[in-house]
Amino acid sequence: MGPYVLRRVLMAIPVLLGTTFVIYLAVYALPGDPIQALAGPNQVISPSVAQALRERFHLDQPLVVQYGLYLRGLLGGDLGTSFTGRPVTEIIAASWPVTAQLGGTAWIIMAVAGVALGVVAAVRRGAADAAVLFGTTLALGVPFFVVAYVTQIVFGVQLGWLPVSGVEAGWPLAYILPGLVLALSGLPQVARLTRTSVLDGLAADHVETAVAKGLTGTAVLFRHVVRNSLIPVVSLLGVSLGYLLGGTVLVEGIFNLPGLGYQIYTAIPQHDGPVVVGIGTMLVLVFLSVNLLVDLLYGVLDPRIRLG
Amino acid sequence: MSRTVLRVTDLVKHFPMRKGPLRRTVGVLKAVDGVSLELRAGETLGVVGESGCGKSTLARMLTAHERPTSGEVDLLGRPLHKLRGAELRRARRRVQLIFQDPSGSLNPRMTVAASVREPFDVNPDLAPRGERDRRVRELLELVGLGPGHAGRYPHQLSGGQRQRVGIARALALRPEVLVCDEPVSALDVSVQAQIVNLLERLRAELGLAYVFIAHDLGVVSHLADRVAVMYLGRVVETGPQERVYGHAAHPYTQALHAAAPLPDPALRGDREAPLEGEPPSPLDPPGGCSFHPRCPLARDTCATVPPPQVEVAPGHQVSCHLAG
Amino acid sequence: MPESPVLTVSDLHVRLGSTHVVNGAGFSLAAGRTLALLGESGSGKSVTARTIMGLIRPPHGRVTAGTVLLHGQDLLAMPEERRRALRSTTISMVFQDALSALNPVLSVGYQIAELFRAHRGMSRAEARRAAVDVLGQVRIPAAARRAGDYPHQFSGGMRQRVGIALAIALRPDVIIADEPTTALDVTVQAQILRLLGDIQREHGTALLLITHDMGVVADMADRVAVMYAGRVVEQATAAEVFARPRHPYSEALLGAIPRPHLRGRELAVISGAPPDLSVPDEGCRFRTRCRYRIEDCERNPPEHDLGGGRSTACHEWEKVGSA
Amino acid sequence: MASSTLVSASAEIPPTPLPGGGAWSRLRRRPGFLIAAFVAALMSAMAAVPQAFAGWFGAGDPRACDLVRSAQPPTAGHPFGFDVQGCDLYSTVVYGTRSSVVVAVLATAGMLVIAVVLGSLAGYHRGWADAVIGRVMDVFFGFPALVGMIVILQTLSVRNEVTVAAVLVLFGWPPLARVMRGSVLAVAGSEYVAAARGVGARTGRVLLRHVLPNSFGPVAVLTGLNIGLVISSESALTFLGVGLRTPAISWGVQLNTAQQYFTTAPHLLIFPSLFLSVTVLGFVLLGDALRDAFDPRTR
Repeated sequence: MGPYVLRRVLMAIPVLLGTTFVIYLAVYALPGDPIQALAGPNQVISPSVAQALRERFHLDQPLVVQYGLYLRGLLGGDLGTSFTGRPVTEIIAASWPVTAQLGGTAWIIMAVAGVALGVVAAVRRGAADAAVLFGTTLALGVPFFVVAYVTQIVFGVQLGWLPVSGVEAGWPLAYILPGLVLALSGLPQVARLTRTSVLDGLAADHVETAVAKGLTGTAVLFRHVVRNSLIPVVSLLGVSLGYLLGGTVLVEGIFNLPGLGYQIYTAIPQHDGPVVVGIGTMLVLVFLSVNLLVDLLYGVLDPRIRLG
Repeated sequence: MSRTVLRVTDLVKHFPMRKGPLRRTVGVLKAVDGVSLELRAGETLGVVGESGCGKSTLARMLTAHERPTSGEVDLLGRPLHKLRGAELRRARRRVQLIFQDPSGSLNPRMTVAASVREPFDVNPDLAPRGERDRRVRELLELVGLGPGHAGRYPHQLSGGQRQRVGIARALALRPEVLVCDEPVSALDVSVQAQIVNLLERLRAELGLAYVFIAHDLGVVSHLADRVAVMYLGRVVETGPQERVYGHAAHPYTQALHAAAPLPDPALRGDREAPLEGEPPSPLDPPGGCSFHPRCPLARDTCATVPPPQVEVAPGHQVSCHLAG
Repeated sequence: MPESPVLTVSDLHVRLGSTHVVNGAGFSLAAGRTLALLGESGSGKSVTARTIMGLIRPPHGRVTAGTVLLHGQDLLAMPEERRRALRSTTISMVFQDALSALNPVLSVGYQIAELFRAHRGMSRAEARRAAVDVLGQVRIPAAARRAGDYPHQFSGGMRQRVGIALAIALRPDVIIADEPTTALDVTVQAQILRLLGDIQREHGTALLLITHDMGVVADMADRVAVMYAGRVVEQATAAEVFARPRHPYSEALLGAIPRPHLRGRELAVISGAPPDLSVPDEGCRFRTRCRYRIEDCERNPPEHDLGGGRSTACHEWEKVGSA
Repeated sequence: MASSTLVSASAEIPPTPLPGGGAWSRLRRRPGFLIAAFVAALMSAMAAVPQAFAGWFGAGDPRACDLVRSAQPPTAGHPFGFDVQGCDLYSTVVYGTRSSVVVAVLATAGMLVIAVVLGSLAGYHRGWADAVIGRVMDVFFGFPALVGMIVILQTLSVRNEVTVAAVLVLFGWPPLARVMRGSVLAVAGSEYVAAARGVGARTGRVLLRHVLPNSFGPVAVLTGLNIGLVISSESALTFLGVGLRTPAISWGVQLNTAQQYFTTAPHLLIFPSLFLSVTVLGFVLLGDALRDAFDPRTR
């Protein structure tokens, strides 16, 4: 296990460098004035602010040096400063708990419901299968910010069952609806992959061995089919966090939850570039770390990967 | 004695094994490790060995599908692996490979006729455009397929028919040598016999020479004039068919014969104890004679000194300390 | 037949989709003996074996008729729960490809121990010890250490030993071995066949050996049942079939194997191809490829009992094999 | 008896039905496919010639607006009502199809080109090309896609159909390229490719006649789903304010505006959402039908 962990960690480093470099290139090194780009086309920036920013981002240095300095700042916890003067790290510190609760809620709903639906569809076939396929198609097809609106109107405004705006009601009440909506962004993929994976699992030769061993139906299903089939799903659950993180921008915006996504949502119309880029970078780092953990978990589950 | 069409000298193929994100070389897989062979016109050379002995890699080097690490394949007096570009393409027409898996060796989206026609299309000098369709028909007829098969796709054919198409395609180039890499292993016994008969007939009619590679001693014994036995990338014994089958001198060849179940219940019972263990990994072959860990007759020297090649009878060579 | 049969299959019909893969197969296996079920691909031999084990189930396949008597009890008529209890304890199976037949993410020790826990109610530790013991019986060196390894860490031959360990762990009366050595090299095949033979002798197990290899039959089998197009066309002792086949198909198969005295001659071939089993056919399924064909062959031949447990399904059997 | 090796083969039975070849006929029998194909075709037509659809109820010009009718509910001749600017909502929604479909088609085409080129390069040439492309893919897989797109789009000063499509391509190609690579890898290692080389075929012919035709299927099957997801992403980006901007007529812009009025004028939200959902669904269903027809596992 040791060498495997080391290998995965080492492999994550170039990805980290690559992602930050792509962001860096797009934001600071594209043709045109990066300061103006950050501020958006319609913003008027005073020359003194522009000069301060130019120095801060070392725009007078060669590109590689600039990137190096940017990366050093990043790893030291410097994500830039909002045009309002507030450091982005401060904004993050204030808003991450909301996003963590929302993301966590949605992730659990997605994992549990997605896996359960996928397993049922594959094992039961027939009507259950058709229903799951239809439902996931619908969930894939209807853009989920549209779903967010509909949920908000139907459950919040018309029925008044659950809060549809803000976090005053606290966890879990305030997070149920947005969590459900957010979970929809990855749930169809999880359910579908689980379904195909279990179908493949059911057809695997070693399942016949398990039946021939005289094990009970449940033992065969859970120990020899589902357990093996969930291995690829685990890796999708990591990737799905990407959908969730992107989705928080929309869901927190629509449901008025003051998390990281909400900060991006409100910063965009205000053309507060540093906030968008800073929090965006933060979300990328979170995504990378979670996927590293998922990779390690994958190794635990599959000895063929771990032992090579 | 007829002329030599294919001469293999000290052929070596090592595959570096790479691992990790930096693709460091962590070892060398010695697939073929110093093989020398000779094939004369009209002759069939059988190559026998178990999985991992390097026989398929050898086949791919003989037909220029793979470049050797060192050593040379001399085809009709020309060094095959020193040739490049157009010269190489011309030379490799003379030696064609017949694949093991007849369904994998045909493009699923090409009809039988298109597959057999491809050699003419890529080598325009073979036949003028107007004659190609006729040549395709002739070739199909030659391997026992009627005009009705020409428009079919591979999945519409049986395994035996697919193998016939592969043979027809190879024959389009008028080769002198066919290297057959387990051409009948994937087929049922009754179909196997059809293909074996076909190959025999083609050899007689077209004067072909074969390198016939197999793990099945029975088929090789039926077809081969001479036999080479491979173990871990080396030829351990080579000689005329009746010598290698009747007077096997290498302990591994003897063990192979002993292990092959014969289709005669009367012979049951008087078989020797099977060889112990399995062939070691070609990544880390044993020193000295590579067979010594499994050899029932091994002595101390076998573990340290590579065996010399001994001629035990005219044309019958064995690499073993105990031979001779 | 002198010995009492432990396993008797009669008039078995199995469909996979619209294809009648098994069409009235029948044979019986005596205690402690080896019966080889011989056939080419598509003959229905593997489906027959898997039907006996209860591995052919809707929606993939359906048993449409027939009985499978194990110690006189019909497995096909039994409730699933009773049948489950018999698997591995009374009848077990060795699969062709041990790599895919073993669960890749569980250690081999766990997979064997599972048997003892499910059928013998052993504790985890007891089952583990028993598993190591079985691995030793199939002559896997350093069994205690290797029990913790995963299937992909074993060589082909060692993996098939694990497959055999699974089959013999609970000392069943019948082992079905489905092409157990087809994926193996010839020297390893010899080891595995010898191991199977030794275990069979020690434990007095009956062995149903599914194979396409006449050499394996000659080496291992007491009796042979030759299958063609889902039916057993000839049943006899191994010696009898090799000496004088009584069905044109058996005769043709024997003629197609290369043998020393046939060198330089053409091998016998069976012309044509196996029939399409999704098309119903009232006649003998072999008649289109048969050189003894007569008008009667448009009717499916009955099983002629030739005495001494020997039978053939051919109208012209008296003419066959007299050459 | 050992007579006719040659005759026997020709006498073998007629071909069995094609295993994969029946896909199209299976497809045509599926009602889901027919509906999806109809929706996709309708939306594509609407994008190509919006003027042919916009005038159905009398008012055909999305730019003929009257602030007096701002956000008025549906009336005769104006089945969807009016938007905030007082323009006929039906014709704006119809015209909105164009930008969504244009972006989706541009983006999907771009992704396919990159996926086929890089996937083939990595899968066929292996070696360092594969290693480099693999690492680059890892980097783009390292982004939560929507977040990456937001970050990059918000720094772009020009945002039109082409730049939005370009950013969608930037984050959308890796999954397709990975599928392509795997499929090229399998085909390139096949014996029929070796056989083609053996009879003297050069790389160009091998790629065009043997590798590409046999490896494009899995990627092609993904295009329907991909178009749907791209439309969905584009509208989300535009909705957030980092996609297309006014004066572009687009569903995302319409939905963004509608946000503030949804209690008083829900029709502003309902009709663009409906069009958006039906379009995305149409393409997703099309993709599903294709996959079902070509992937034996789903049957």
